[in-house]
Formats: sequence, structure tokens, C-alpha cells
Amino acid sequence: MRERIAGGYDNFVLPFMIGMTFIFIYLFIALIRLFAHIPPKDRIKFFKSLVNPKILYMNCRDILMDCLLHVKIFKRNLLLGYMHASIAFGWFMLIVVGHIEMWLYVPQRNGLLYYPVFFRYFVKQEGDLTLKGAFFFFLMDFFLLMVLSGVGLAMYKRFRSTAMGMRRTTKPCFADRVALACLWSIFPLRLLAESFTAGIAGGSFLTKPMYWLFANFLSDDTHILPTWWAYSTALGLFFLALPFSRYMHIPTEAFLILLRNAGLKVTKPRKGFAEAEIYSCSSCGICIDACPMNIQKKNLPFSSVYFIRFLRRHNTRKINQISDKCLMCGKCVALCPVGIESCGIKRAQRGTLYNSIKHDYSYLAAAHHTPAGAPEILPDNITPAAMMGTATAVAAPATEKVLYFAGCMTHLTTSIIKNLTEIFESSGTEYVFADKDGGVCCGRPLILAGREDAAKEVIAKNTELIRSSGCKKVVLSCPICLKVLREEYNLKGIELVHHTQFINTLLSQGKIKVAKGAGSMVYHNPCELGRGCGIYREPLNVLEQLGELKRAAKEGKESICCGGSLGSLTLSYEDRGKITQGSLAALTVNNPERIVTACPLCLKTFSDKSDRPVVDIAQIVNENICSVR
Amino acid sequence: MKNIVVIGGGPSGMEASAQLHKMGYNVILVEKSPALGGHLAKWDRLFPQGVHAGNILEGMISNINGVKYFLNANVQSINALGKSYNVILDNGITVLADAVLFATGFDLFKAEKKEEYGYGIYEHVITNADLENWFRTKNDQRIVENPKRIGFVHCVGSRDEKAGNRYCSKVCCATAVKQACEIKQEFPGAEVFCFYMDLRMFGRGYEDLYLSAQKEYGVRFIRGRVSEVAENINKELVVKAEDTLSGKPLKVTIDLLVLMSGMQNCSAGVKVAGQIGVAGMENDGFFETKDSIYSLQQALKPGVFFAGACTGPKTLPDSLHEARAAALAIHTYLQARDHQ
Amino acid sequence: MGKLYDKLTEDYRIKEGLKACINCGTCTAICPAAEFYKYDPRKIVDIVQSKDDHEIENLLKSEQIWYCGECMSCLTRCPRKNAPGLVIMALRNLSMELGYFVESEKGRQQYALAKIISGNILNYGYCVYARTLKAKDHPEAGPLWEWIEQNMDDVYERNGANLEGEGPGALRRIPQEDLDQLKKIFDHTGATARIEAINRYSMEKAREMGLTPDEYFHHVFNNTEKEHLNQ
Amino acid sequence: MIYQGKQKIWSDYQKEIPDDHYFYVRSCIRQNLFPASEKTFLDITRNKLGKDFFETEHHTTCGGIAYHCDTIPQETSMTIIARQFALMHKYGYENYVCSCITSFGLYTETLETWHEFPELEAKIKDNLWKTCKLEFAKPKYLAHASDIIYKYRNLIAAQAKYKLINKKTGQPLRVVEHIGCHYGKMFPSKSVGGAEYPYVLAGMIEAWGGEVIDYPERRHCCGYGFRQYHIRSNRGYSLSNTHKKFESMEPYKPDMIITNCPGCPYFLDRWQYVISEMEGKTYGENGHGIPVFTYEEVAGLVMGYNPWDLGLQMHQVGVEPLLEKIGIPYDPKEKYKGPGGKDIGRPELPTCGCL
Amino acid sequence: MGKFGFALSPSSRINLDTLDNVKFAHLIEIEPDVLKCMACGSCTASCTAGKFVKTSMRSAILALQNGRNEEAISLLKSCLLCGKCTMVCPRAINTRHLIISILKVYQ
Repeated sequence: MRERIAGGYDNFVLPFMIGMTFIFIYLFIALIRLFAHIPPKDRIKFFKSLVNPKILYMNCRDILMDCLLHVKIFKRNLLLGYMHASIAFGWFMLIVVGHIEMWLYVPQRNGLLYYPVFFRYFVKQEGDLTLKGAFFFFLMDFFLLMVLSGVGLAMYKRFRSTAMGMRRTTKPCFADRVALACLWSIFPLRLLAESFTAGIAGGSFLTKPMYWLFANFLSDDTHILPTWWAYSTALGLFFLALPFSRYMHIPTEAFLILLRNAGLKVTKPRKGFAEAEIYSCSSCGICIDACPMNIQKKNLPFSSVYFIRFLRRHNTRKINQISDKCLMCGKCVALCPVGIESCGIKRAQRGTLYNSIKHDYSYLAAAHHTPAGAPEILPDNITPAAMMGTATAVAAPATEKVLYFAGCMTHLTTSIIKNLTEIFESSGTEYVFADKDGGVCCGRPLILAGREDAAKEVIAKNTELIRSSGCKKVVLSCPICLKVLREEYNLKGIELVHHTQFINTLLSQGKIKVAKGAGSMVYHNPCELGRGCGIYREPLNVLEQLGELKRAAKEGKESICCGGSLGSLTLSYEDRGKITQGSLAALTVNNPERIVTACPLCLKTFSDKSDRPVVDIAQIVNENICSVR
Repeated sequence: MKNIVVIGGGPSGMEASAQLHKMGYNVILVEKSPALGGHLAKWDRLFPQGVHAGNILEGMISNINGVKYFLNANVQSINALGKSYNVILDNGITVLADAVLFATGFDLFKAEKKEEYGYGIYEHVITNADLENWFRTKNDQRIVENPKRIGFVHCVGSRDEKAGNRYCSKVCCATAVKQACEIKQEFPGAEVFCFYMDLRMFGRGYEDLYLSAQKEYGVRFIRGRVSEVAENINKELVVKAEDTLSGKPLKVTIDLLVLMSGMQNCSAGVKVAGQIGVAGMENDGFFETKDSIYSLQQALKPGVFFAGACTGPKTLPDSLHEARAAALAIHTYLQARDHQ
Repeated sequence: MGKLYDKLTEDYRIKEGLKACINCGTCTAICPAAEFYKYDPRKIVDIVQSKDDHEIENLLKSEQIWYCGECMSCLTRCPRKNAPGLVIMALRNLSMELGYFVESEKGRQQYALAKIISGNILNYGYCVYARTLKAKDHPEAGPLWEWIEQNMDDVYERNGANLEGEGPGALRRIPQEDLDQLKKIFDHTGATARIEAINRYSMEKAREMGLTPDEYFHHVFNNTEKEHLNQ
Repeated sequence: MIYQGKQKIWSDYQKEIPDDHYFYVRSCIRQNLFPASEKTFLDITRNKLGKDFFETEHHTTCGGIAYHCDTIPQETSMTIIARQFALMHKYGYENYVCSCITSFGLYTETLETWHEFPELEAKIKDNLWKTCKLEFAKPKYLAHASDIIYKYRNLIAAQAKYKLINKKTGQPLRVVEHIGCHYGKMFPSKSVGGAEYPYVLAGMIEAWGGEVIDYPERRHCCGYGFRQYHIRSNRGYSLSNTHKKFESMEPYKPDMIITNCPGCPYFLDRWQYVISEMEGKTYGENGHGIPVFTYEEVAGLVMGYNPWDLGLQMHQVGVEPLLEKIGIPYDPKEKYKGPGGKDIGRPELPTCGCL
Repeated sequence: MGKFGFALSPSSRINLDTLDNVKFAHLIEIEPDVLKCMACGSCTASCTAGKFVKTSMRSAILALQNGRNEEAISLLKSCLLCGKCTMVCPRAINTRHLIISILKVYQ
């Protein structure tokens, strides 16, 4: 194998080089801009992470598994996973092997960007095929075939997405179409170019037979150069279109992994970390199916993928529309192959709209909170005296009692309170009812509405209230509260559990015993409990001891939002109703007698629309307690 | 063949006549005005769906084919004769009726009696009936072109001891909301206000009408009875009420005020009925029925029956049901009488 | 139900003026006081008809019941033939009987009113009397009244009055026998007791406020400390 | 405004007013503020029209202002009223006419209450006997003095020297009529014309050639409010209500105001002065106020009385421009003279100078 | 007060003639649900913040309709957006969005 073209250059590499240069410059500038928007602290954190061996290992693993092999998609659908992995990994390997070839055979050309790409054009095979040569020929053809198979599947998916487990797929924009056309043509063209050149440069099981086939009716060599031109042009065009297309995710995704592993979070909705997320979106469209709003076709444009597309285009009106409407159920995040935290971006976007809204929570100072008593009711205006009375609330002595924090919504579903307090009593649990007569909101609804500053005041007040109780364990009925208490409150040393977890512990400790008399049921996993707090196992564990647990069409992290979510700001009641009905339909595919949930909001939302009883897990447990202690 | 005199050619009188005629009775329908249809003939569209009153009326008129009816006819005298009633009409006709049905309907409350609202005094104050007439004919000097603000006053002459009517007239709320939507269709740029005490949207589809008035038409509902209306120098109307929900007095200057006149028992009907000792009840003036639940179509006097609004405010479908019930009650009565 | 409510219903003005209120607001809509004070006669009637003694007691101690000008415009319009104005009068009556009136700034003014008006009746037989109408207390009467005050006998004579004269005519001296009869009526029908009660409660309040009777009079007559206006 | 509509209402509210033989009772406020009006009333009825209006020095206040200032109980005012009625009866009269609207309202209310609660009437009867040893009686007819002038309006018109007409233009004067609240609002049927479109003053204005102005706040109270005026710190209420009325009537450019209530002419007059002092605003022509009259004063003017005999010098808002408009001669030098032309100085002009 | 010792009082009468509807029209555009309120009071009855300080969705809507914008803001500024009112509203008004929209438009 030696150089065939003197100087190692031909004009056809120009399109490629232009594209390549453009994309390098573009990426460089983008990187600088992105770093400029990352808070200085985070920047330092990032650079430190790069030399941390543990994170370095994570980075390598994640890039291999996610960017190249697309393991997450494999888990979802084999064919779809293969489609993504074949293109990404195949292409990656083509580049790697191409470089090795160049390094081995034409080391003098090291450093020429285009050379490994068009290697076959510049070299010719001399003498007999060595084993080493055959091995590389094979590898190159193998990976090319791999990519081509992926491209073939991609074309097929465009027309029949359901075959790959996707009911709906993204509508490509213009740049997407250009890039897609290029991408689809790059590898067939490479195959053609390499096949035409296989007589000179050699080839393996794919390119050689092709060469012979073409040689039968194309005797002239004049067609060789145009195909290489075409191949180069496709590549060049692809690079030019790249920043404006979904394929920007190819360079960005790896970078995002580095940022994420460094522990960075979204601070601004469009800049810094968020920008890395935005450009990491491959527009795969998995989130479209994931979104519960899409039970109605009219809501398709409100999927996260389009949200991100509008973020890229700086279409503020659309961005606000989508971010306001989103249920924040987190399903798209849970299923996103890239792991884009679109809910976080939406929250940040809402922040830009609503964080500046003025509020007056001075009355919170007057919210008395003594273990026995309820907050003082002040019908009109707070007297200064009342405010002073609580400013000095201090931590009470530690107690063995658990603190029960029902939450606002639970006060609308009194069955939860009644049954849970009965369970407390049956199990001999001493407890303090934190908000017996209605307390202060946990602050999560404010956070969801982008009003973080307002939420901080509420959080501070509740933190003080919880700490002043002296309890070391807080039982919550509302997963919304639980999530915010875990994530935003500083309650170190205090254990925060949902009542499903608490009941599960009571059962495992034998403090209550239940009979298996609950009949058949299905469990609805509330967004904030499952995806929000990662609590999946405990409720199922409890319910299995109570009766026949039927499967739902979507379970676990794919559980569908009940429609009542406080996350959405603008979704209409009618649309919410449709989501509720969709969710109920998914729950009742196996015709359970009852629907069990573990969130007051889900309970209330489902109860209004369900054709069968909906109960909270506390109720079904309490109904079936057969012996105590 | 038995004779039945039906007094009143409005919807219930016509419907009862048609039914009785089909049962084979000789029905004589007496109507004091020159045309059949009663108040329905003066109405444009009907709540809740906005069906055209004219279409309903047409159907009714075609349904009384074969019924003898006299227009411009009044009952001159009526007196009991054994088990029958001798009815003499002012057109000279005398009937010995086996049963008499009062379907005399209602009079609209005379809005001028609520002096503080200025009906007949201020130039741009009209009643619900006037507005219906305008919807049909588009001819009323009092309705200015492109009014900026329009007000509807509920409970005019209803729920009002001073006006002598303590009861609720039942249909005015739905009518007001319907008319508010309709006038908003006519004048989309106008602001429309409804002054109400309670919104009694009791029937099927009525609450939706209310909701659409709010949502689709942006009608503003103010909970407070209008206390006083005054005309300013531009002949606009200054309306004063309390916004009771915020507990503050309120005023608004409007270009057209529509008074929702309530229902009263028909005074002409009362006069006729009085001759045979059938009288209005003291508390509301509507005819007294045999009881208040079961025998609403029967008077205390045998052979005398009621249908429609003469026994209390009613919607059109209510009146039609009563008409059919009355026909059946008369039939049952006559059969039983024959058996004795 | 409530004791205060029962007590109120003994007043003929409640018997006359309070049938079941339907909260329609016609009274408030045209009430001259509702436009300028924090005042809603409809709400007051509603509180009374709630028969809630606690609420009624608050009412009796409140400023609200003293805002009404007793023009009785409400009477004309009420579709239930209620008379919020009469209800107010009954409330004021009870507030004075129980001594609650001194709890409110406007209620305390009863002291000055009793002194001026009831005083005039007993002394002269008139509710208002020129000799006691001082220009310094009535700046709105203008420079004209200052002139009248200075030339009172001449002005009234010129205007055909019989100021302090015998026999009939405007501002005649009302014979003592008639004034005696008025006094007897006052004693017999509770007016004297009313004046005494007002004085007693007021003087207690004056002591509490650290004011002499004169200062107290001047204070309630001239001063406004609370915000009464409705914005 | 459709005149026929009003006429129809007026025809519904025609109260019976006897033609003659009245027991006349004075008004506290009017004796103090408009003594000449009462004098004119008696002069017109007795001397010009030859009617019998009897007055006794023994009658007193009815206690109405005290009652409405809530300083005397209802029973007290009722007993005082019973005493007045008893005097009427004692002097052989059965028609009772009062000069005061508050009294008129209170008499009407009292009679109604006695009618509704006979046990209360019995108690008052007993009170009256115990305190005054007088025989209880009730008037056959109760009238307000303005009812009487309304009744005689055409007789007065027949003797009139002037009409409520602008001499220069020949146009009728635009007259605002203000009815005392307690005249018809409590018992519309006891008034001429009812509560909403009272005719008692409108009838006089029409009979004497003027044109009645109907402005939006026509029915509104002048703002007296009893305790709301008698206590100095409450007077903002009183002032604000009058202000509201003037703002409402301003576009109609009224020439004059006629009232039938004792307090109203005083408030409508003096609050104009206060508003001009406070706000620098006047409501009449050429920076003047709108002159306010009692019905007797207007009757006297059309009948050709000397304006200063009618007591028009006791108004803060000057009446001279109106007199000139009608063409009534007057001697400006005589305005502030005492009895027999005695010089008693003259009041200072208000700061704004033009009232 | 000056020499008189009293002054003209401002009128508290709601005057719908002088209402500026521009902001309200904008609000209707953002959240048309504002028109659906029938003032039943469920929101106020269930209000979390209302336990401590006067907070009322229905009164705020009314205040806006009457042009008392500041009053409306003061009735909502204590809101915690907990969403109970949304759950209990019989007219299915999106109260949370309405509240933040009102606060945003009128602040």
C-alpha cells in the first residue's frame, strides 16, 4: 500500500475541508460562548472533574455506552438501538480504523484531516494482499456495512416508525432534511467511491464484489473522481448543515456527558449548561410518545423535542407556550436517550417569566407551629405582636415521635389522612400532625411555576417549623412535598419518607399485619413519587401483600401522569381530562377492580373520572389490617 | 259529543285543544286577541338553544286543525248549570260546556310600576318583551345605534313585595342571559351587564347558557339589585346598584336598559274565573289548584281545569306538559262523571 | 337565639324594619353614607338577621352603626319592605343602653349630641336654637352667621321672628308649663335616663382617656383620629 | 325624559289635602334659619288667600332631630308628638300641618307604627295622660306646609306679579327642585307625586312658569344626616353629598333651586360657600352660586313680596342675579338693614367674593 | 381640613364608566378562564394562604372587573400557588395560571 496521488492532494477534498473547517471554527466559538455562560464556580468544578480519575472513568464509560452504543435505546427497542448504534459506532470505527491505516501506511501524511477520510483514493494496493491488509480491508468494509445497515434502517424508520416501537416521530426541519439527505448519501457514496476505486486501492467483501459488478459495465475510470467529489461534497454539506440540524447532537452529546458528570445543573434556560443540553438533543422523538399530553394530537407540538427546537431558534413565544403548558411529569426526561433535563430547562424558562412576580409572605412569620396546636388563624391582617411571637421559634428537644406532614392537597382528600392516622394508631406509632388544620404550602408549586425566590421564603419557614418539632422522621402523604423537601430543604439528620415507604417498613417490621383481601388492583405510580423521588419498589411490595396486583399498560418510570399535575400552568381542564382518561385507560387494560395510588392529587384527579374506585395505598392497607403489633 | 271550552289561545290552550280534539271532544277555543299564540307570538327566539318561536308556533297552529276557535272573542259570562257550565261569548255564541279549561296564561308585569327604573319616562329603558319585538322587527326608536353599554335588570316586578309580587317569575333569568347573548351578537362592541340577585338557571342547558354568556360573550354579571336609574343630560342612563359581592356601591352609565318584567296572573282570566268562584291565591294571585303536587290541573270546582302560567310562572315546555296533562285530566273527569 | 338579638327585637323599629333580608343591595346602592364611609347597610342588616350575638356585639361597639345619616332612602327601595335605617336606629339605641357606644370614635359623639340637642329641647323647647348656634362651631355658616350672631335681635326682628317673645311666632319663648311637660315626658319615657346613661358611660370613658368633661366634649365634637372613609 | 310617563305616575300619587282649617306647627330649623319663610306662609295663607291656619305658642319641637341623632328614645318622641296632636285637638282642629319635613316624616311614621302596633299607641296614650294630662287624639289629615302651597299653587299663580321666566329671553327658568328625604321616601303614598318623581315642588314650578330640571342625583339626600352635621368632625359627609348633587346638576345650568325641607336650603346654600372656599369652584353663572330658596320664598317672590321681607338676606349665596333675571325690583341698600331701616352693618364678603 | 375642620370625602362608588379595560382585555387573552368565575367562593374557602391573611381569588377577579387593580394584587400577593383552588373550582378555572397572570399583568 503506497501513495498513488503525488502530493497527497486533489481538489475534490475541498468541499470536505470547507465543511470541516467551518464546523471546527463553529464548535470552538460555541464552546467559548457556552463556557462564558457557565457560572465561574461551575467552570472550576468542570475543569477539576476532567482530572478526577473516577469521573474520567465515568466519562469514558458514558460516552461509549450512550454516544456510541446507545445502550439506552437498545433497552427500549432492539432495532431502534441497533439503528442508532450502528451508525454512531460504525462511523466512529471507520474514522478510527481509517486513521490507523493512514498511520501505518502513509505516515508522512499524518495530520492531514482529509487524508484518512479519502484514504482509498490516495493510495493504491501493490503486490499481494497481506493478511494485515486484508484485515484492514475487512474492518473498513465491515464497519461501512454496519453504518449502511443503520442508514437503511433509518430510511425505513422514516416511513414506518412503528416498526421500531415509535408511534410518532419528529417532523424534520429544513436543515434537518439537508443534513439527513447528506447523511443518508455519505455512506452509499463512500461505498460507491471506494468500490470504484477498489480495483486500484483494494477492498474487501463489500467493495470488491461491487467493483467487479461495476467493472462489467463501467470500463472507463473517469467515473472514479466524480464519485469522490460527490462523497466529499456530501460530507462537506453535512458539516455545513450540522450546526443547524439535529445532528449537532453528535459533537455536543459527548461534551454534555462531561458537564453532567462534573455535576453541573441548569441555571439559565438557554445558556451555559442548558445550551449543551439543547444541542445534545438528537430529535429522536422518543419524548413525543412519552408525553402524556399527546393523548391528543393537537398537543404534539408541545413535546420536549419541539421545545428544544424552538429554544435553538430563539422563538420566545413558542418557548413560553410550551414551557408553560408542560406537565413536568418527567417522563420525557426519564426516557430521553441523551438524558436531557428538559423539565429543568422549562423551570428555568418559567423563572425568566415569573420569578420577578412580587409576593408578600410576611404573614408566614405568624404561622405558629407547636406540636399540639394548629397555625393561628388571622382573618384580616397580621398584628405585629403575632409576628414577633414566632420569630424566636427554636428547635424543640428531640423526640421519638414521627412528624406527619399531610400537605395542602391531602387536605382535599381526607380519606388519606383518616386512614393513615388510623394506621399510625394501629401500629402504635406516636406522631405529631404538623398541619392538622392546614399548614403552609411546601413550596414546590412555586418552584414549578418558576418562582424560586418566593419558594425560598416558604422553604425557610417550613424548615424552621419541621426542625422546631424535634422529630427525626417526617412522614409525608404528598409526593410533591416529599420531592421538594428532599431536594430543596436543608433537613440533614431528619429522615423524609413517603407514607408508602413508611407502611412498607411497618409491614416488614411486623408492626402491622395485613390480610390478602383487597381483591384485584392496579397501582398508579405518581410522577413525583416514582420519577420524582425514585420510589418504585415499596408500594408494589406493600400491594403484593394485599391482593392481586394487575399490570398496567405503562408502569414504573413510564407511568402516565394522572393529568392533575401542578406542573402545567396553562393546560386546560378539558385537556387534563383527556390525559386523565388516557392514563386511566392504560391502568385498566387488565381490568382491575380498583386503582391504587399514593398521591392525593392523583387520587382526586382520577376519582373524578374513573369508572372504578380509586383509593390511596393507605386506605387499602388500613382496610386490610388484620392484626396489630 | 261533549263540549269543552278552552279559554286562552296561547301555547297551553292550543296544545290542550289539539289533544282534546284528538280524543274526540268538541273543543271551543276562545282567544281574546286577533291571533293565536299568546306571548309566544311576540317572542323571537327561545332559551336555551335559541329555537325560533315562530317555528314552534307554526307547528302548534297546524296541530289544532279541526278545533273550533274564535279570535277577538271574550267570555262575557260563565255560570254553573248543574254539572256543566254555560259559557256566553261576546260574539253571541253560547256553549254548554262539560268542562272548562283556563289556559289564560300570564300578563307581563307592568314595568312602569317600578318607578325608579323609569320605564315610560326615560327614553332608553325597555322591557324584555320590547327587546324580543325588536329582535323580530328591528324597529324600536328607543334602541340607539351601536350602544356602548347595555344593562339587564333581573327580577323587575318579581321577588318584590313593593311591586306586589313576592314570587320568582322563573323564566326571566334564563331570558335575560339569552337576550344578553343575543344583543351581544347584534352589537359585538357593546359591554353588557346583568344585574341579578340570584341566577336561577335551573333547567337543562341553562347553566351552559350562563357559562357561554360569561365566556363567549363576556357578559358581566353584577350581583346586586338595581336601586335607581337616572337619565343624564345626554339621555344616557345612570344605573346604581351595589356590587354585593364586593360590598361597594356601584354606578355605570349605559345606553340601553332592559327590564326583565316578570309574570302575573292574567287579569282578564281572573275576571272570567271570578264569575264561577275560581280565584287567585292571596300570596301570589295565581289560580288555586286542587293541591300543590298531585292535581295541579284541577281547580277546586269540579269541571274546571288549568293549564300553563295561570297557576304560576312557567317555562314554555312546562306549560305544554301541563296542557297535555290537563287534556288527560279532563278526559278522566268526564269518563268518571259518565260512570256515576 | 341570641340575647342581644332578642333585646333588639323588643325595639319597634326592628319589628317594623326587619323582615327577611335577601341581600340584594338596593339599600347600599343609593345610601349616601355607603359612598363615603366604610359602610354597607346591607351587611349590617345581614348581621342582625344572622342573630349571632358575638357579631351583633361587635356591631354595637363598631364605628359602622354611626355612619348612617337616617335619610331613609333605603326604605323606598327595599323589595322586602325592610328599613335598614330603622335597624340602625335600634342598634344605636341598644349600643347606648349597654354603654357600647363609647367603644367607637363615632359612638362617643353621642355625648356631644345629647348635650347639644337634648339640652336645647329641655332648655328652650327647640332642637336647635339660635342663641346656642355659635359661629366658631359652625364655620360653614359663613361670615353671614357671624353678622347674624352679632345682631341677633335685630336680624330676627327684621325677619319677622318673635325671638324670646310672648305668644306665638318663630323662636317665641315657649311657656315654662310646656317645658315642664317636656321634662315630664323625658323623665317618664326614658329620655332622661338615656341622657344620664350617655353621660355616665362617657365620663367613664373620659377618665379612661384622661380628659376633663370639657376636653372630652371638645374632643368628640372636633376630632377625627381613625380612618372612616372608604377608599 | 318622557313627560307623559311622569304625569301618569303623578296621577297615582294624589294625596287628599283639605282646603282649609289647619293647626300649624313650626320647624325648629326654619325658625332659626328661615324665620321669614314661616311668616310668609302664614301671611299668604291667612291674608292673601283668607284661610284658617291656627298657631299656638304652647307647641314645641317634635324632638325629631334628637330622635334622629338617637339621643332620645322612640317612646319619647312619640309622646311629644302625641302632645302636639293633643294640642291640635284641644284647640278644635283636626287638620295638622307642619312646617318641618323631619316632623312630617316622624308624624307619618308614628301614625303608621301606632296603626300597626295598637299596644304601643295605648302606651303612648297612657304616657301622655300621665305626663301632660292631655287627651289623646290623632289628626284626621296630616299635611306638610309644602303640600298646602302645592294645593294653593294655582291660587297663588292667579295673584302672581312675576313668573319664573327669564325676562330677557322669555325662556322659563331652569329650576332644580329638592325634596326633603323624609317627605316621600318613607311613605310614598303620603306625598304628592310619590318618592321617585315627587310633584309637590314640580307642581309649583310648573304653575309659576318655571321648567323643572331632572338631573341624575335629583333624588339624593342633601347630606344633612343629623349627627353627620351636628358634630363638626362629621361634616365632611354632609358636604360631600351636597357636592355630589351639585356636580350632577352642573351640566344643566340651573337658575335656581327650590326645596321643601328645613335643612336642605341651608346646606345647599352654605355648602356652596364651603366648596367655593375649599375648591374655588362655583356652580352658577359668572362665578356666582346657584341661589337656593324655600317654596314660601318663591311663592312670595312671584306674588311680589319685597325680597328682604322674605328673608333672602339670610342666604349666603346672593339672590340678586336671579331677581334681576326675573325682573323683580329690589333695593340693594336695604338688604342688610335692621328693623325700621336700622343700620346694623353688613356681613363680610366670603373670601372668593362672588357668592 | 383648613378652617372648617372637615373636608370633602372621596367617593368609594365603583364607577364602571371610567374603567380602563386594556389590561383586563390583555388578561382575558392570556387566561380567558377569568371570565368563567361565578363567585361561588370555593377558592377562598379552600385557600391555604387564606388561613393566615386575606387572600381571595374570587374577590380579586371582582376587584379587577371593578377596576380596583391594587386591591386585586393585595388579595393575591400572599398566594402560594398550592393549587387547592384549582382542584375545587366548579367552573374548572385554571386559577394558578390566572393568579400568576394577574400578578404579572397588573404589577
